[in-house]
Amino acid sequence: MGSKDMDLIDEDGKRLDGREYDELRPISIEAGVLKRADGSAFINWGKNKIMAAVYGPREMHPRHAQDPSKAVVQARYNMAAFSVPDRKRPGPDRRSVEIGKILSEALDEIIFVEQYPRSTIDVFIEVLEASAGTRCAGLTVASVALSDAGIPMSDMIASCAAGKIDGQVVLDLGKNEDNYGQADVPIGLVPRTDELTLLQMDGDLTEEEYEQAMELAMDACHDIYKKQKDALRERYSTDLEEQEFEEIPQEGIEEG
Amino acid sequence: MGSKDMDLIDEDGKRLDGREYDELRPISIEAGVLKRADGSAFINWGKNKIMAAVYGPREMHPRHAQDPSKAVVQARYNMAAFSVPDRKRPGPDRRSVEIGKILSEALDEIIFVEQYPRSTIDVFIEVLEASAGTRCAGLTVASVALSDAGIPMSDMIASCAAGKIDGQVVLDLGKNEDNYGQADVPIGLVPRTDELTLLQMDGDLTEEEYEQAMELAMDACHDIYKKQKDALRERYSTDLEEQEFEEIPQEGIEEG
Amino acid sequence: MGSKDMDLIDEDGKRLDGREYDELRPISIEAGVLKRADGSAFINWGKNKIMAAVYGPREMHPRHAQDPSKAVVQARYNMAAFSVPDRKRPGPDRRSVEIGKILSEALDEIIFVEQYPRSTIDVFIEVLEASAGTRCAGLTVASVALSDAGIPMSDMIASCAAGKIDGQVVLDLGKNEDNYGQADVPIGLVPRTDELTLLQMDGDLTEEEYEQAMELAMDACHDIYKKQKDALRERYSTDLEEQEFEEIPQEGIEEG
Amino acid sequence: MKEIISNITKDYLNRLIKEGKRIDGRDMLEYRDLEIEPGTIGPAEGSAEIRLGDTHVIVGIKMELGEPYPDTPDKGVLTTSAELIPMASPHYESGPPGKDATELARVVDRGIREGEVVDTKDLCVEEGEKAWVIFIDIHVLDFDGNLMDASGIGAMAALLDATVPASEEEELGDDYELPIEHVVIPTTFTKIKDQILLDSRLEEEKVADARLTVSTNEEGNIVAMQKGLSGVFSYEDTQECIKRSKEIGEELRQKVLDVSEKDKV
Amino acid sequence: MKEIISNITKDYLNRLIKEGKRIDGRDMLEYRDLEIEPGTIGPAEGSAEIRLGDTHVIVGIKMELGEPYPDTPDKGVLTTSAELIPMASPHYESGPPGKDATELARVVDRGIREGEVVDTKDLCVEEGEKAWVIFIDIHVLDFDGNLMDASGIGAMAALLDATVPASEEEELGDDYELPIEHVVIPTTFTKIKDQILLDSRLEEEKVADARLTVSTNEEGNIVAMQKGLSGVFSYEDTQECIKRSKEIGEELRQKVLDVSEKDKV
Amino acid sequence: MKEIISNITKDYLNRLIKEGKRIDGRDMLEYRDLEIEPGTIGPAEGSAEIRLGDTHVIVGIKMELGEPYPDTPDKGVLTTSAELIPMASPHYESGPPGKDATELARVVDRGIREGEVVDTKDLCVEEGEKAWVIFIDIHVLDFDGNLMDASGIGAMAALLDATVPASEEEELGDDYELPIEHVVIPTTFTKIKDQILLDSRLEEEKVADARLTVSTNEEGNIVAMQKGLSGVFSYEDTQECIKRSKEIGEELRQKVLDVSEKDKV
Repeated sequence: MGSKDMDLIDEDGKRLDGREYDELRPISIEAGVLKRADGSAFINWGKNKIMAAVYGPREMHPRHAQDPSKAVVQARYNMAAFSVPDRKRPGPDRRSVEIGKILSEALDEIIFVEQYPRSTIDVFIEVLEASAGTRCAGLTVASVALSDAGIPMSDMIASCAAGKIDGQVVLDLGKNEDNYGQADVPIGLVPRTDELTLLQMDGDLTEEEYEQAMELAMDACHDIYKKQKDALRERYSTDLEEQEFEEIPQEGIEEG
Repeated sequence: MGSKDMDLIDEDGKRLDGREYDELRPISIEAGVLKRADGSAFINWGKNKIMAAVYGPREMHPRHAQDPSKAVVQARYNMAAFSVPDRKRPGPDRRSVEIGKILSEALDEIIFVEQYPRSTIDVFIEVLEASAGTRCAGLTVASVALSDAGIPMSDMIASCAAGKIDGQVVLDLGKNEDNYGQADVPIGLVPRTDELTLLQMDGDLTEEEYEQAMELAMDACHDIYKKQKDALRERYSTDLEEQEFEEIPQEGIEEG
Repeated sequence: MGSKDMDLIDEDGKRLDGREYDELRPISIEAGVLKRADGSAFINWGKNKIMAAVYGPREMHPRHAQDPSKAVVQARYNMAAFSVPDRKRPGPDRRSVEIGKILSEALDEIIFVEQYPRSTIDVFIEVLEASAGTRCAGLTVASVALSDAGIPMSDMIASCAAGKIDGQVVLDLGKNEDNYGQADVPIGLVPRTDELTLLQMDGDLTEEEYEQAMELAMDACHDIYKKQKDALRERYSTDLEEQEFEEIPQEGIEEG
Repeated sequence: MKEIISNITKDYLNRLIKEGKRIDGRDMLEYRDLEIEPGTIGPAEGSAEIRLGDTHVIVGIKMELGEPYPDTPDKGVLTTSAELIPMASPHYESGPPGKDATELARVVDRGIREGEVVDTKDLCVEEGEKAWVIFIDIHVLDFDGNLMDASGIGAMAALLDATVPASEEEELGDDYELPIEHVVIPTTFTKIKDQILLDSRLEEEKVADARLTVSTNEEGNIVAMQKGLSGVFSYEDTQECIKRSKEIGEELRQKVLDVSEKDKV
Repeated sequence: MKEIISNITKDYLNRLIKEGKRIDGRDMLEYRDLEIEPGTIGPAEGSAEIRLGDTHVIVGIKMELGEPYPDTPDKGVLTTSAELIPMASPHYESGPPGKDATELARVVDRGIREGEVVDTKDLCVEEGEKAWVIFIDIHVLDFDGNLMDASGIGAMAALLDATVPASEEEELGDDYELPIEHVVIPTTFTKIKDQILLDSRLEEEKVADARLTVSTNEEGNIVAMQKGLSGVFSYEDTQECIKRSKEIGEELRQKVLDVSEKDKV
Repeated sequence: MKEIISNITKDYLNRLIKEGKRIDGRDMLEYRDLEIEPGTIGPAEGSAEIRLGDTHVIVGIKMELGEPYPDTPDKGVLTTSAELIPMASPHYESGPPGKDATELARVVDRGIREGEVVDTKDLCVEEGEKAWVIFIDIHVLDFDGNLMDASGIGAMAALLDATVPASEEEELGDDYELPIEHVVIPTTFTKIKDQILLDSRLEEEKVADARLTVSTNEEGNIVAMQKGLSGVFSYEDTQECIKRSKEIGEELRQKVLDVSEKDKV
């Protein structure tokens, strides 16, 4: 977290973008947006724009990386070169590697991985525009894409962060709040059980502040969970209206 | 193509090196110049010096890259560090990767690849001295090396470029003409059928100029084709005169 | 070797650190210092601090690199980033690659590699603090680690260098002597047969100087050999005193 | 990397084409619906989202101050990159750009460079010392064929959308529109047996013998060409492609200018 | 990379834990013996050798003059790297850092950075131009579990040992102790079935469902957390871990200060 | 990378050698025909093409202005690279230099550096700021054994052919011959069973137990040695190799000077 030379909360208790302390940025989610992927979803969260695609379960390569007892969940978190003010060089940096790792672990928990031994379930999270909170938005949209792909799951993961700015605990830090605030606590929640599959924290919090932050974030995850389910409901209703034009004999298509 | 602050054609219609508009630079080709390779050839084209070597057909590694229905033709185009005025850092750059790809595709067409399933035919093109037109010279000399290796082919590929300098369409751009000219059209021709296996173009040409350029280049390819055949004829006659000293029991040599 | 603007031998014939021309820096070796490795040893040689660990014989990956007739000995020589005055960037540089190669070859000679076809014996040499002569110290300590791992060997390799400073042949160059001296001759010796498995030389030596250097270095290797054997003797006596607390059913532990 | 197709589908497609039909009912030289949406990416200096049928590409432009090349000290620098990210196709893999991505980036780059699309002289800040470097990044999200055109048209639209962020630097004055001199449109043909098709979908590309991209400018001149794949074109084939490229290029160019809210350049 | 364990050992460990026991007889929330030896590496500006049970880690600090980051022109630069060298475990491989090493380095780095351990303002030599770059290198020699704590505590002790080599540069005056403002201690818990364990050994980590690292400073505040592995923690679990982390953190902090021969910072 | 050989060929070669014969009829310590052609590569500042029997190597020299190393601020910089390109042998692979290429480059480099072949003081343009960087690039086209000598002699001949391109830079005056102080010649021996062979061909290298390269200068001094492969040499073996290296080195040195049209340096 950064230094403190910016006022982030005004006299009326409003934040820079006019939000209350416990208010999320606007979120919209759309499922089933890509053709090639087995499942996909797109999220607009504040100024974040993130696409998620799922391929699998499919045979894992190389073979020596296969797990004979279950599917391996591999999330790749990638930022487009143009997604941030200073161009990001293509290719994974250490931050992307770490986020990919913790998102893989967070998603693994809810997927019935034992059903697909020796397989991989690949989750690609592409950040097209980044504005604080991409890992939470990415985890949220990836869960929807997994559902869209029909992967058997015990639940979805809903994710958001709480943090501390100007000494006050608030929900869902925006970009300036992230840069000039004092702490950030991103979490990933299994809404049905209120268990945490993702938890990180940076900055400086007392135990009490930690508890306030967790309450805000866990509550918000339940709201996000509703949006995830709405996106899937919308997707299925759309499907019924659509008629696919193309009628290639599908049984014949093999993929190498 | 570059800017236009250099006169490339003089009052008598002669080019910087004294050539006519439809004249190739001097070309000499020698086949069978390396011992280890299954086939090889060396070309001197203007100031270009290029060596080509062929290995194969041999088993392709890694196995998952094998094609069960045919041999895979893999051309590698590489410039020696000392082949250009400013030292080239060793290793493939994007230009070399692209040229390797299009030369592989251009050669694939003439090789009876179906005869060697799961195999690779490797063509190594090493540019020892570069002076405009290396991809055409490389494709020309690689065809001779393939013949020298005894790879079954329907024909050879003859290759050269035409372009535009000082507003006029000319054959086989030299180095200054390439730097200060207005267009370049390298082609690869199957001489027996007059079909194009390589075609690129850069610069600015009207339809009419394109047609003039193609006529010049296609005509020249037939001349180059003669030089290719001469080199092979020369090679076979030399073979008859030579007697190999060494008599190692060859059936015993295995390669790992 | 460097330039000569530093006096390295004083009027009494003593070297910068007070040593005689035929005197080694202080050396101490401890065997069996790591838990996970199959064998290990640590050496303090002057200001050099080097750890060696051995894993194997174990199945070699990738399989195509296996030798069906014997084990492959793979030594990796690596310098910690903090081991030298100017931080060394992590990862192998060309010097480390070369040293790893010649140490692998030097060790291969004494190991009964035919007993373990298709296997690898991995020797990891980590330089924690470097102060001239790391390859000799590394080879010396690696031999001890191999013995500690119970790898069948015909002998150990003892290694040290002789060189020339201020025009005089001396044993075991220190750091300033290496930087400002005129030649360095590191050797690796099979003490039982007096054969050389490692030999390099840099600088400028007459034939006579070479012979003086070799005599110094070969003699010193026999002294070092004693220290190697002492370290192993010490190790075995310690083993008898120790009682392992932990009693996990070891037959059940598989390694992937 | 190569997309593989079964023999059944291959036979079906070949039969269709022999009958003069395409899988989606188009004529042989007809283009798919093309949606161009400029300016979708906030942090980019310019951007365009392209949907060519189900092919979905985003091109973003970023600009930074850097050094001009020694041989063109008075010009800005253009650099084009393409990533075929594994999101877009089950056959794409993570890692540095492979041969296909490299060819794609270089063909788009040459169209823009050789077509003199950008007035790079206007991007020099201090001769030999400082100039704007323009990064064109091609991000393919969904792949249903004809990446060359989707990416090339996307790059063109993103350049037309782009603003030079001069005000972010000291003493460089106000932001200004990236100066565009020509509008270059690539159009890509494939050859399947003896038939030439425009704007092929993925299944058609899978059975194609050869591929030809022709890029033209608003004067109807050819500025770049690239043949791909192992098959051949006759000289006459290339003449036919060029003619059709000029026609359809004219239409697509107008569309790009329309969405950019620009008149002719 | 992942350490694999047989079903027999797994069952044995799970049964032990169900009975409230650990393989080495410790209580569930008890730490192993920790040896900290600062200053073992001569050429380093600071160093510490850590033995946490059989886990053996060396952390070295190197400093060089470099450029400050553009967004913090008045501060020095911290950078943390970890190598899981194949010496330390039969499952580590040579090559660039993998996912585990990357996570390790970043978690250690965040604890130091977010905990404001170093007064980086005191490392600026010339605003926007020149500042000290501090390299924290984590070298794992032997791996018997809980690398997060061994590395994090090692980094802390190495920083307390470090001297800024100002005298090696012209006109920068004498060497001075690296200015330390806070002492941050990471403590790592694992969850096996419903049981929470502190400072797990390798065999315990192999069967762990989830992992949680909590870093606290001398004020008892939390400065960094990191959950790892696929399993879950309840909110109440995290509260329990934080409480224990503060207690044991206090003890370990005193130990680090003692070996460093420093009073409270 | 390693060249593999069948047991039949191996037995045949071992039997030959036992009888004191070599596959091409040479004596044990006899060199193959060596052709040296300097100046074959136009764009290089110096070059030499070497044919040692069927081994065919080109060495090119390029020079650029760069920074001297901090510890030798008054000297130019030498850097040697070798690529074992897959053209030269069916067992070489594309990609960054492997162990063999690295050893080759470093051995050639040490011969030149430790033999003080180039007067690097004469390559400094501005102390601590600017000096000529000399790139020695070894390109192996055909591999029939003894790359060490072919490359090392090629590098020597290329350096003797080289011109410092001072006139290409502003205010550095005219081009001048690269100042050469010593002519260092490497000679490489192999040991097969108890027999020592000079200048081995590929088949001989395949069965060799050990390899020793000895580099000497015109004063008959040894300037570099490198033992390779797993086998051993006795001390007496090395003395024998050194004696022969001095003799044959004298002959080869004269040949290099002759083709360079230079007198003794």
